[in-house]
Amino acid sequence: MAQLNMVQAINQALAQEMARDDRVVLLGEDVGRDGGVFRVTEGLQERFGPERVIDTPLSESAIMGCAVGMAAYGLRPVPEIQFMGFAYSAFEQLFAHAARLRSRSRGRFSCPLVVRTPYGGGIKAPELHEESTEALFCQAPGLKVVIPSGPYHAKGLLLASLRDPDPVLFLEPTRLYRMVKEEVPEGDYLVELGRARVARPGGAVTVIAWGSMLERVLKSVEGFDAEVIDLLTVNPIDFETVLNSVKKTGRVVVVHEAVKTCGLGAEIAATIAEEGILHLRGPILRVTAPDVPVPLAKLMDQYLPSSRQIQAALEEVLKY
Amino acid sequence: MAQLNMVQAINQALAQEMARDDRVVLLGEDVGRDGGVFRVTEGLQERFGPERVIDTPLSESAIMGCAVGMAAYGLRPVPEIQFMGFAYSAFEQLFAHAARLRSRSRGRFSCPLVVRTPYGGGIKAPELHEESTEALFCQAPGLKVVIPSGPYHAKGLLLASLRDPDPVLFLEPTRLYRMVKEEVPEGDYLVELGRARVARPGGAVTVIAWGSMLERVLKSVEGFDAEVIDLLTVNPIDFETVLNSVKKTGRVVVVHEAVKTCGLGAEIAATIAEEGILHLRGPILRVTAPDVPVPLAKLMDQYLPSSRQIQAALEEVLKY
Amino acid sequence: MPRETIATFEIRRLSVLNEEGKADESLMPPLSDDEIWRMYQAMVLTRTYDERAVALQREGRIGTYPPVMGQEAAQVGTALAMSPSDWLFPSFREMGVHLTLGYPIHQLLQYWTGDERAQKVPPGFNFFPFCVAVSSQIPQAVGAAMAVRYRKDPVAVLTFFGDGATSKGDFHEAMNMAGVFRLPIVFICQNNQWAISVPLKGQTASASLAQKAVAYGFDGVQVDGNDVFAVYSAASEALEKARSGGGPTFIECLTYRMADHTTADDAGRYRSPEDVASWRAKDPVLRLERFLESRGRWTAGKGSEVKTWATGMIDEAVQQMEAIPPPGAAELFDGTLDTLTVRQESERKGR
Amino acid sequence: MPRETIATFEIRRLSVLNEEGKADESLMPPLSDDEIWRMYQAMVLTRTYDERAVALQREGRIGTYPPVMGQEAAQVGTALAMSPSDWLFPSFREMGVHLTLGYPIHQLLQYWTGDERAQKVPPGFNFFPFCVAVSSQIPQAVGAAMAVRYRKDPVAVLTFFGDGATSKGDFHEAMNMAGVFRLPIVFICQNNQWAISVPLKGQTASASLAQKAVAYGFDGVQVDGNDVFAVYSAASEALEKARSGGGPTFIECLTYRMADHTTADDAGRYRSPEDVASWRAKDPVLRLERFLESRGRWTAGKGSEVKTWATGMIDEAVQQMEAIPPPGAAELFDGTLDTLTVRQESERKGR
Ligand SMILES: Cc1ncc(C[n+]2csc(CCOP(=O)(O)OP(=O)(O)O)c2C)c(N)n1
Ligand SMILES: Cc1ncc(C[n+]2csc(CCOP(=O)(O)OP(=O)(O)O)c2C)c(N)n1
Ligand SMILES: [Mg+2]
Ligand SMILES: [Mg+2]
Repeated sequence: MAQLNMVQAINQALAQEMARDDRVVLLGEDVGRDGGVFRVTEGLQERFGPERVIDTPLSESAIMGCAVGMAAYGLRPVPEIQFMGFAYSAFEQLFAHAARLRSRSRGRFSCPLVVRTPYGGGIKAPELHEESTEALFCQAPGLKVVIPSGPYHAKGLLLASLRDPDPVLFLEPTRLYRMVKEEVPEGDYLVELGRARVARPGGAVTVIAWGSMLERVLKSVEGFDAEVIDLLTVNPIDFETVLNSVKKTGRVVVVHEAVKTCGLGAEIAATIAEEGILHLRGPILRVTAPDVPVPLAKLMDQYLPSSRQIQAALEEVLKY
Repeated sequence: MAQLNMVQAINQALAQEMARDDRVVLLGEDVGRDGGVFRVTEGLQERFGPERVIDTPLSESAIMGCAVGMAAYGLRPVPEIQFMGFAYSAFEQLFAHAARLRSRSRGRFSCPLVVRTPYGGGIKAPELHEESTEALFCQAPGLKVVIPSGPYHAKGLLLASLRDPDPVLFLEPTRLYRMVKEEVPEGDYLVELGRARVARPGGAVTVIAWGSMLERVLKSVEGFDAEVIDLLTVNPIDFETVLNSVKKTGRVVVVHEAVKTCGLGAEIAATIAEEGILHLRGPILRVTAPDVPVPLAKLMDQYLPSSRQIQAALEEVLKY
Repeated sequence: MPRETIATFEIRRLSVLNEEGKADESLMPPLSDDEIWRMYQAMVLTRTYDERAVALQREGRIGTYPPVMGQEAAQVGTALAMSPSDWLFPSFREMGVHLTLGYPIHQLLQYWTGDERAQKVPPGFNFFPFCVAVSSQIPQAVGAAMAVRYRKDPVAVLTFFGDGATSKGDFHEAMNMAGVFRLPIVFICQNNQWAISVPLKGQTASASLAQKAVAYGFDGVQVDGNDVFAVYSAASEALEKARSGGGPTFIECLTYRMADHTTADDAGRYRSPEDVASWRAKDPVLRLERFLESRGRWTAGKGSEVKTWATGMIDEAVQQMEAIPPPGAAELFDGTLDTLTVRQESERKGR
Repeated sequence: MPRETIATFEIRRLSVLNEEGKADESLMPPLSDDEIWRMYQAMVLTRTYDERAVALQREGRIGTYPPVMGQEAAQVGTALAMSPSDWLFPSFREMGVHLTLGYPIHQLLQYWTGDERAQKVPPGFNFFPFCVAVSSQIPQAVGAAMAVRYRKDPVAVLTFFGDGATSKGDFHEAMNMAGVFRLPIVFICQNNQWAISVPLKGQTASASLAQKAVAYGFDGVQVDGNDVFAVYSAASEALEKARSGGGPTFIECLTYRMADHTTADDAGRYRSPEDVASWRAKDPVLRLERFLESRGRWTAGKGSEVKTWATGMIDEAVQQMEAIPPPGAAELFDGTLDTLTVRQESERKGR
C-alpha cells in the first residue's frame, strides 16, 4: 500500500475506473491538457485521449447539461466544476434535471453521473473559490452528495459514486487535497454511500462533522470523551449511526464550514429533535461559519469554525 | 376599505409605490403588454409606460443580473421570474451577486431590488411551475425572503420590501392568488419585515407555517388548543416570537410544502433545539412534502401536506 | 492595413412550396407520391389531434395544453427526415413529430392530464420526455451528441425549441459546445414569432434567428416553416450531414403560432386579429392540399376521408386515455432513485 | 423563389499602428503629442505595476495574482476613451484601466492580498469591484445601461471580459438584452486567446469573436488589441455612439496573454515557448516606443525616465499597501446588510 494524498487518491480512482469501464468520460474546464487546476486529473488525457478527457469551453451549465445527456445515452460522465462557487450557474441543470431525470422519465432514463468539484475554505483563493453550500444540493431528491475527509475514503467513495446508478455530487475539500497522506490500497475497494463512520469513539458527547472540519474536530476533542461521527455521505444522511451515538451520549454538537442558517447542521439537528429528543440532555449546538458571505483570505480564519469555538460548544453541552 | 384578493393587493401595492417613487421599475417576461401570466401586473405598463414596466426577452439570468445593475445605479428594480422553478437558471445572479453586492463592495453599492415570483403547489400547472424551494435562498446571507399568507399582508409586506435597502425575494403563493379576499386598506401601510405574527392564539402546541400552508393549518387545528404562527418573513426568521410561543406550549409542529430534507422546517426545528430545548416536552415534528420531486397535477394532493397529516402530528405531540 | 474585412457571412432562406401550393421543381426533394400523401396524413392527424386536445381542455378533461396549430409542417417535415436510431430532445410544442412517428396518442394526451406516468417514453422511441424549462433540453441534446461521437454510432441527435429559447444562456452554451466539437446534432428552432406575449422583435434584435449560428462557426439556415417540402429537405440534409461527421446545423423554421400560447392564455390581449388572419393564408395544411390538388391527387372527398381516419384515431386515443386509472401515492416515490432512501421508504409506507 | 439570400454580414478589423511602430495616418485618431505621451506613461505604469505584483506574490507579500502583461494597449486605449461619468464593470484582468484613470494603486494590490476592504471602490470612480465569476458582470452592466436609458443620463456603460467569457450564458443573455433595448453600452472583449489552458479554438468554432455580435443585431468589430491607437479610436467611437443613443457595440481586442493565467498557473504545461515568443515581437509598449521614436519623441533616456517615475509610484503604493493593518472580525459582518439580523448581531458579538 502506498501513502497518497487526496489528490493522488482521487486521480488513482478515476484512472482505475476509466480503465475498467469505458463508459466513464471526464469533461470540464482545464481537466485535460492542464490536468486540472489542482492536478487531480493529471495524466488522464494522455492516457485515455481527448475524447474521454474533454477540455470544454467555459460553460458550466452546458458542462452539466451535456453530462445529463451523456448519462442518458449510456455513458458515465464525470463533469468537473472548477470550483463549487461556479456550480451556481449550473444549478438548474443539476438541481432540476440531473437529479430528476429518473423520476421525470419514470425510469426510462437514469442519470449516473458524478459531478466533481473542489469545495470549502482555507486555501487563500479569490472570491467564490471557497464555497461550502452542500445543503443547497441536499434539498434535491434524487441527488446524492458525498464529501470525503481523507485520501482513503476519497478513493473508496469515488469508486462507489462512479458505480452508483444515480447522480452524485462529489465535493472535494481543497484544504485537504495535499494536507495529509494516508495508506491507500492500490486495488479496487468501495466505501458504501449513505453510511457514516465513527471516526473516534466516545461516550459523553456526539460531534458530527464531514470534509475538512473533521480534521479540525478530531484535533479539538482531545481531552474530551467525545464520539466523532464523519458523515462521508451528506445526502442521504446515515441517521441510524447518528441516532445510535446520540442514544449513548445524549449530547450533540454539529460542526460545519457553511453559514449557520439553513446549513446542513439544521437538518441534522432537526432530525435528532424529531427522532432522538428523548435521549437528549441539553441543547443541540451548531458550530458553523457566521451568516455572512464567504470572505477573502485575510478573514478566512475568523470565518471558519475554530478549535476554540468547538471546545466552547463541547464545554457548554457537557454542562447538561 | 375594499375586499381584494392577493393578485389585486399586490397589483395595488406595485401601482401605489410606482406612483410614489420613480425609482421603482418592473421587468420580466410578459409583465407588460400581457399584464403577467397571473395578471398581477395588469394595467401597469399602460399607466407607467414600457420603459418602467419592461417586457424582457426570455432570459432569467439576465433579468436578475440586470436588476442588480439597475439597483446599483440607483433604481429599485422589481424583476419578476415567471415561476419559481425558473429562478434556478438565475440562481448565480441572485445567490452570489444580488445577495452579496453590499458586502463585496463594502457598502459602496447596495442592491435594493424585490424579486417577485409565483410560488408553491396546487394549481394544476406543468412541471417546474409549483416549486417551493424557499430554503435554498434562506441560505444566502444578505437576502431577505418574504412569503405572504393573504391579501392584507401581501400588500403591506410588498410595500415594506420595496422600501427595504437590501434585496428581497418575494414569493407569491399561487394557490392563494384568488382563493380569498380580505379587507385591504386603500392607503399606504407597511407590514414590518422580519416579524412573524400569531395567526391564532393557543396554549398546548405551537404550529409554525407560512404561505399557502397557513390556510390549511388554520383549518386543521380547529378543535385543538394550538397557537399558529405565520412567519411572513422566512429569512430572517423571527425566532423571538417562535420561542415565546414554544416557552408557553412546549410542543412544536412545523408545516411546509417543500420536501422534508433541508426544507425550512429544518432550520426552525434546529434553532428551537438549540435555544428552546428546555421548554420542549417532546419531539419537534415536521409535516412536509416527501423527499421526491414536485409531481404533476394528479399527484399534487398526495404530495402536499394534508389536514389529516397535520392533525396526526398534533395528536402525536400532544401525547407528551 | 486599414479597416480590412476579415469575414463575410450570407444567411439564406429555403422555400419550395409557395402559398398557392406551387412547388419549385428544381428544389423539390425526392419524395414519392405515397410519401407525400403520408406527409399530408400526418399533418391532418396533427391538426385533428390539436383541435381535440383544445376541446378536451375546455371540457375539463385534460389540463392546460399548448396548441401546435400552424406549425404542423415544421414538425411533420422534420419527423419524416429522421431515422429510427436518431435521438430527439423535444420542448413541449412539437407533438406533430410524435404523431408522425407513431407515438401512442393516448400517452400524449395523458401527459396533459398531469399524469407522471405519461413521461415514460415507450421502448423504440429515443425521445426525451417533454421539457418545460425553456432551452434546458438543448445542452442535454448536445451531451447525447457527445456520447454519439464517443461511441462512433451512426446516429444524429435532434432538438426542438422556440424563438424564445434562443434568448437563454443554455441555448448559447450548447450551440457553442456543438460547434467546438463538430457534433452530430441538428438544432430545429420553430420560430413561431411569439414567446407568450413577446413578439420576435422583443426577443432579439437580430434580423433572423438563422444568423445566430454565425456566432458558433457552423451553418444556420432559415426555411419557410409552413412549407413541408422545404423543412423536409433542410432537415434531411442536416441529419445526413450530422450522421456523416459533417457537424451541427441550425435550422430556423419561420412559422406562426396560430392559437393561444396555451389554453390558459388569451392572445387577444397582445396581438391583433389582422396579424393572425394574415397567416391563415399561409396555412401549411391548406398549402399541401393545393399542391396535391394541382397534381390531381386531392379532392374534397379524399380530404374528408383523411379527416375521418384521423378523427377515428383520436377518438380511440381519447377513450384509452380516459380509461387509465389514476396514479397511486406510491407513484410519487417510484423512479426517484434506483434505491429509495431510508426516509423515502418510511414516507412511502406512511401513504 | 429558390434559396434566396436574406442577409449578409461583414466583419472588419481595425489596425492603425503596425508592429514596426508605423501608423496609418489616414486612420490615426486625433491625439495631441501630450495625449500620446500620457498613453505611453500609462502603459509603462501598467507594465511596471504588473511586474511588481508578480514579484510581490513570489515573495509571499500578496496572494494569487493574474498578470496583464501584453494586454496594456487594450486597457489603456479604452480607459483614455472613457469619460468620468461613464460606468465600468470589470472582470479582474484590466487593472491597466484603473491605473490609467488614477485609481489608488495600493488598493489594487491590497485586493490581491485577500482583503475585503479593497473592494470598496473610492468615490469618483463609477466602477464595480472586480468580478471573478466569469461573465457574471456582463448582465449587471447591461442593467446599469437600462437604468441610464431610463434616467436619460449622458452616460455610457462599459464592461470588460475575456475570450472565455463569450462561452457563458450570461454573456449571451446580456448581449441579446442590450440589442433588444439598444442600450448605451460597450462590450470590450480582451481576446488574449487563452482561458487558462484552453486556447481560442477550444473555446469556440467561430473564426472571430467580433462576429458573435451578428447574433444580437448590433455592430461587432475586431481591433488589433496590441495597437493602442486602434483600441482608442474604436472605443471612442463606440462610447460616443452609446452616449448619443446609437446603441451597443461589441469590440474584440485581439491580443495575447504573455504571462501565466495567474501566479498559481504554469502555462508551460499547455503552450509552447515559440507560441509566446512570436507574440513578443507584437509587444504593445515596444510598438508605441518605436512610433514615438520615429517621431523623435522617444529616446532610451526618456524611456528610462518614465520607467523611473513608474517605479517610484509603485514603490510608494507597495509601502502604503503594507502599512494597512489587517481587518478585524467585525469586517466579516459590516456591509452584509444595512441592518444586521438578530443572529448576525449575536455572532458578531461572539467574535
Ligand atoms: C426558463 C423558462 N422561463 C419561462 C418559462 C414560461 N414559459 C413557458 S413557454 C414560454 C415562451 C416560450 O417561447 P418559445 O421559446 O418561442 O416557444 P413557444 O412557446 O413559442 O413554442 C415561457 C416564457 C419557461 N417554461 N421556462
Ligand atoms: C464561471 C467561472 N468558471 C470558471 C472560473 C475559473 N476561471 C477563472 S479565469 C478562467 C479563464 C477565463 O478566461 P477568459 O475569459 O479568456 O479571461 P482571461 O483569464 O483570459 O483574462 C477560469 C476558467 C471562473 N472564475 N468563473
Ligand atoms: Mg415562439
Ligand atoms: Mg482569455
